[in-house]
Amino acid sequence: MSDTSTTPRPRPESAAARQRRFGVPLLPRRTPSARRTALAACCVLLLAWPFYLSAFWLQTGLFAMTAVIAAIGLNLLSGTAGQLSLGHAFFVAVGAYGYTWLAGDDGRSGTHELTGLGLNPMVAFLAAIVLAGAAGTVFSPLSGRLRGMYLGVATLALVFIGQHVMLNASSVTGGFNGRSVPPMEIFGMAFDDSTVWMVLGVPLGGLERLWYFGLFLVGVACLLARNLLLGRPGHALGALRDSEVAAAVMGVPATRMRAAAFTVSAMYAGTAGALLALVYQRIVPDTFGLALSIDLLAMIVIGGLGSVAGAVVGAVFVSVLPQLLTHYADQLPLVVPPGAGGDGLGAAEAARYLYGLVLVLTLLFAPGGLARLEVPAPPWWRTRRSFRNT
Amino acid sequence: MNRMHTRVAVALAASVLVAVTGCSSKSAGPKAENVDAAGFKSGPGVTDKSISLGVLTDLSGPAAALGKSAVQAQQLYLDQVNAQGGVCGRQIKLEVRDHAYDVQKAVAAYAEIQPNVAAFAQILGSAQTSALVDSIERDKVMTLIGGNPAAMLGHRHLQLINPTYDIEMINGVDFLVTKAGLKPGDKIGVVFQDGDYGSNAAEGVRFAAKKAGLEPVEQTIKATDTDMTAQVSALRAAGVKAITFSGTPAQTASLVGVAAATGLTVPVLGSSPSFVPQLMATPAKAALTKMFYLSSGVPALGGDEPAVRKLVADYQQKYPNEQLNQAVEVGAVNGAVMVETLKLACAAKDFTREGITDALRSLTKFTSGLGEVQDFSDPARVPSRKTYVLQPAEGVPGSLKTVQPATEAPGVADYLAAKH
Amino acid sequence: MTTFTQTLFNGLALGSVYALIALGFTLAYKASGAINFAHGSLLLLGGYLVAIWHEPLGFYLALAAAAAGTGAAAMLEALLLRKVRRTGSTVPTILTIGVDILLLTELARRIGGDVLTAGDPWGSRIREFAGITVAEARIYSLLVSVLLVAVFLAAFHRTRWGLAMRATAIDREAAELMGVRSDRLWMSAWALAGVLAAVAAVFLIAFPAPGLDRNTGHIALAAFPAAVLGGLGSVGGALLGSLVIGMAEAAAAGYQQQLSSFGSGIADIAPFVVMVLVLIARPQGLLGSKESNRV
Amino acid sequence: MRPPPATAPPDELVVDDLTVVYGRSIQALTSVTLRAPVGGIVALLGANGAGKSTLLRAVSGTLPLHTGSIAGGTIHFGERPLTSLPPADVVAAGVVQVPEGRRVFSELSVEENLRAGLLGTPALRRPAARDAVDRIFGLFPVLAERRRQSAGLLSGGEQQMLALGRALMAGPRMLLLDEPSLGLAPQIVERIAQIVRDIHAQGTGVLLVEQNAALALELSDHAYVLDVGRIRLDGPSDELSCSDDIRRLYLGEQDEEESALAPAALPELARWSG
Repeated sequence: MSDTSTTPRPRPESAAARQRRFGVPLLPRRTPSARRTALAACCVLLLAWPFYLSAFWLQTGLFAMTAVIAAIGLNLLSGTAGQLSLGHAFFVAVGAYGYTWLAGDDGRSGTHELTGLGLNPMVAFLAAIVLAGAAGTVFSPLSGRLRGMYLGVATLALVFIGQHVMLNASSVTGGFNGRSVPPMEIFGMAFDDSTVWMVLGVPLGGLERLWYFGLFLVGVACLLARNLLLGRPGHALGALRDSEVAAAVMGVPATRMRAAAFTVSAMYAGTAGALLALVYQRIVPDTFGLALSIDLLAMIVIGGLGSVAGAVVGAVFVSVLPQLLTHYADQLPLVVPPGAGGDGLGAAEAARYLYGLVLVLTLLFAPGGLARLEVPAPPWWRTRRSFRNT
Repeated sequence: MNRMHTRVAVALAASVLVAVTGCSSKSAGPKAENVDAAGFKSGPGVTDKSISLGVLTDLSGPAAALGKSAVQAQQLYLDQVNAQGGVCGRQIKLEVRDHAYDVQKAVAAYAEIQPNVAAFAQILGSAQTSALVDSIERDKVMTLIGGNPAAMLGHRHLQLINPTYDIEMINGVDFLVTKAGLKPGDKIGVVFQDGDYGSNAAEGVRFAAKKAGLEPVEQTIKATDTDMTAQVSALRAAGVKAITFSGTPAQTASLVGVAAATGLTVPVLGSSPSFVPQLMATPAKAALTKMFYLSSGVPALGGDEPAVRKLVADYQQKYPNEQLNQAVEVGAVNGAVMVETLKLACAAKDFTREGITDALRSLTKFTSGLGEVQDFSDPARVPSRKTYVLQPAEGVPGSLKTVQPATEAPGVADYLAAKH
Repeated sequence: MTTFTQTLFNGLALGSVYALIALGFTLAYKASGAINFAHGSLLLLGGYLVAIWHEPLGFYLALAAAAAGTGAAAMLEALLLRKVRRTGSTVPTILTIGVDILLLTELARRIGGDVLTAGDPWGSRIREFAGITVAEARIYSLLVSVLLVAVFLAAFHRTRWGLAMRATAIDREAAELMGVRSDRLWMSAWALAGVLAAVAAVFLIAFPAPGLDRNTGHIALAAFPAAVLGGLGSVGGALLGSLVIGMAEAAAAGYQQQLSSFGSGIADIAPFVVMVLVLIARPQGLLGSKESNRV
Repeated sequence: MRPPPATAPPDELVVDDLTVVYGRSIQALTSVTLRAPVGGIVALLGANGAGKSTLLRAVSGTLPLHTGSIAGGTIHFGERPLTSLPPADVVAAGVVQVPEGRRVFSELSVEENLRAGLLGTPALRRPAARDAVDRIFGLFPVLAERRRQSAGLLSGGEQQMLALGRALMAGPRMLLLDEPSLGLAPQIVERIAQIVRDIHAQGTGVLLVEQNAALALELSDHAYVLDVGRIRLDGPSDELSCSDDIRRLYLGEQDEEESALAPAALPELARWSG
């Protein structure tokens, strides 16, 4: 640091400063109005989608939406606050099982007695988010005090302990066989296929309505995250990530701030979980394993750490890629359609390879993530790097 | 400037939305069922020339070996049927998806192919099936499943084949009592995996043990455990005279190997999923051939029933490089059940989803020569109650030979009566 | 009493194998500042190579070849990590996840549903002493692990190589200014981590375990808490942590009947429960220093 | 100020037209040319951020650790080119740096720190290595008393001595010293100064980077002034210390420090001459 600061620089800082000011560089290097148009076009596309796509694509889209919400939350924590979490599958599970238990009724599943509070689904949905946040807060003795890799491995414990609880607390979770998820209901209208709305001559069933609900949640999640990042909390967390001492000098209470970031992030995961439960319609513990945590982490890295747009891009990429590959397996070179026999590369395997390869290549060659590929050398990244090492 | 952009975008959006909904394929309305000139009703996945069936299995995950064998055997059976003209003049096609034992992939794959298939000829994996149960019932699509836990009984459109794990164990304990000469008061070890598979089997053992006056000593294991030393030590300390086991094949090798090595040479009875021929390449081979028995709803591939011999010959001819395992029989039986069901549906001129399920439910005396007669009329009842006892053996197809033909223990009727 | 002795031995044997894994893990962490999530698949690779090579080469030669192969693979991984080493520890850590996905997919595809054996010389022989029964492979695993750890500790504290390692871990630039070639040095650390993983793999798949299947690498997950509760980057901590985790797991398995009120399968999560409890009391682990965090 | 060394060794560190950039655009040094003969003490002065440490990093080959690289120019030590060589090769050529802020290995013992100084040289047999350590202990008796103690527990002055001793273990021909006086009390600074003189007297060249211009000019026989990455001035130290520019720019508060430096070598350091 000491030797570099006085050289006059041809304004590389201005780009970095702009990045910092916006916090959330949506499609950088475009004029704001062009960006707005692109965004609006995207919205239209998303709104029109349910009128065309089959259940499979709607479901794929909804999976992507849950991933987007969870990834934004994780990005607030890992990208902005610099806290690594491998335990977010647990909070997704708390949201999913929380909603199901709160909205569900007493009953039986297989050999298990089930309990449920039978709350209004809307109330249950909100309560599930709070529950996930509470789970995040309970973890605060660790999330507030542990840093970096320590937190990363400590959160692994959440996933494994969570699996244990899900399998054993069968009156709440239904145990190994899971339990059915009561459909969402807003103002007395259930999001299931018992009623079909006809809009412009197109039937909109449960999945279509859920699509709009999911879009609404994604929108809220994006806006909230943006505001958080642009406001004081975002700056405080950024400062904490870059230098704890500097942050302390600025009056940022490190431990409390970290724990709070963890709680907010857990609430995002809980929201994603509750939505995921609605998409699945029946949840089983297997869904919420380590693989989910790792996928979430991969999403924010592939998309780009620290930005909302990055989380969105990464989440869509990771959750849609395997579906695309499987769906079009018969048209892809080197990939054999499932069940065709022989020793060719299966679609699921091809998707794994591609996933791993993209993850590795992104980190090696586009460390800013896919969302920043438009910028030749991300100034944000560069300044932070040299900042760290001098 | 910005405002204008936004307005243009909104206007564009609205017009696009209105314009394109007109050509949405969805607006054509439901076309799931239709009736042709001959009065033939058909549903999704059925055309004049073909019937599509879905398969959701594991081809690249932890159960890939079994999943692959089952699918290939099923394909083999259907190829033979198709070669003879198919069913109702329609060729039967399999739409296979690999879920790699991942729940989300299974749910996605189900959503993908469900609208285009008449029925599911096979869904593998307990967690995957559990996650799909509600959807299957909602979509009324007849589904055959790969596992046999009793928890999967009682769904109208879902059907398992062969006895459930608890029945396997009741029959098996009956065999152990005679084989090992167990007397009332003797202890029997019950090692079972957490989850519906193991606990269902354990339920059967508890009942049978009580009936025979035996004292069960229980040990729970997890699917991921590989070393059974602790369990064997505990059982040895308890002085058990026999062991029942419901876990993965790898765990079987460890359990039997450790038991033999520590001098606990008592018969070990495994549930049907607890053995694969690959175990014969492990150090536990000698112990397995000496001490291990498998309770199974299908006969050993090494047996000389004509249907088994034909299956082995055909399979080896089509897939010369593949190892034979019990899943081959399961796949072939699934294929046969499917074909019989479709033939009945054909006779009733009803290939709708409901029609296919009705056809399955009217199959009361199904037999394929691979296992016992099955009765699918009541979704809440086990389709058959007889099981074979097999034993690992070298140099025979599937590395198993039959040591006791299909038998129903006297306790099974009491057990089922008590349950219903 | 027998249960206690048996549990004690099982815990020691398990802990000693964990030590080999956790040690490799710690070395890789010291070298690259990253948690190596690909350690499990390196382990699987080691086991797989022994399994396919023991027939043509014989067990010991196969083990040596597999150790070399795994070491080389680890070095390749380290080469990749070097490219991102300036970006803190999160990016390299996630890079190891990517490597793990690639390696694991390939190995799982090759192994399929098979259960492979290492062809080790101990077979299924057992020994009885002090009223307990133990597999001979377990005794050798304990002996070899202790020996390897002792050799490692001696090298770490008594040789130029060890001094260079320790110096570089503390201050890489200062060590380079003393003429240490830190890149080569850390490649050697990764190679060693790979070699240790291959040896650990052999003991993990030897009797009484059934052999190598595609999930064998999962065992490395238990070494994460071992390394962390001891204190990341601390060699002594990794060894202590491994012992604690091995004991906790063996105790949870041995006394599962008494622990049944916590639900079945408590042994699997014992390492994580112990780790969380330790970290609540000491956020830097048992032997970790507060400065060891490199973020 | 100082008498010239009796024998003038031929070797010389030559930095010629050196340009260094950090990242892609930050130019830290521009066309810097500098000569430091083995027979002398050369000082490099400059304000904070002038590029002094960058020059040492360029010589020692540690620029890549700081995302820096040499964009132009060469560095030689005698006949040997050092441009962009890795640090280990620079050490092998006989050029060793004592980095700014001491950078001792705090968790290692004092003795282990010294042994670490041998890591860049061909391996020695055990007795030879022990002799080398003992030689340094002979020079710094205070370190010998604490040979088993963690280096992190030493005082700042002791750590600076340890850092010097550690660098001397490799038997360098040219020592690069980065701010040896930084953060030390005036008496300690004088002791360090004496040590530097003694090192030089034993035939090792010294390139001294200092913000403390008074000290640097007093110690050195030639000095360069670096400002925003360029050499602004250079010349014999005694001339420079009389220059008005220097007095104004760097020696504004010189009077106090001069008085602190005034006393001659302290008695403890007499051992150094032996």
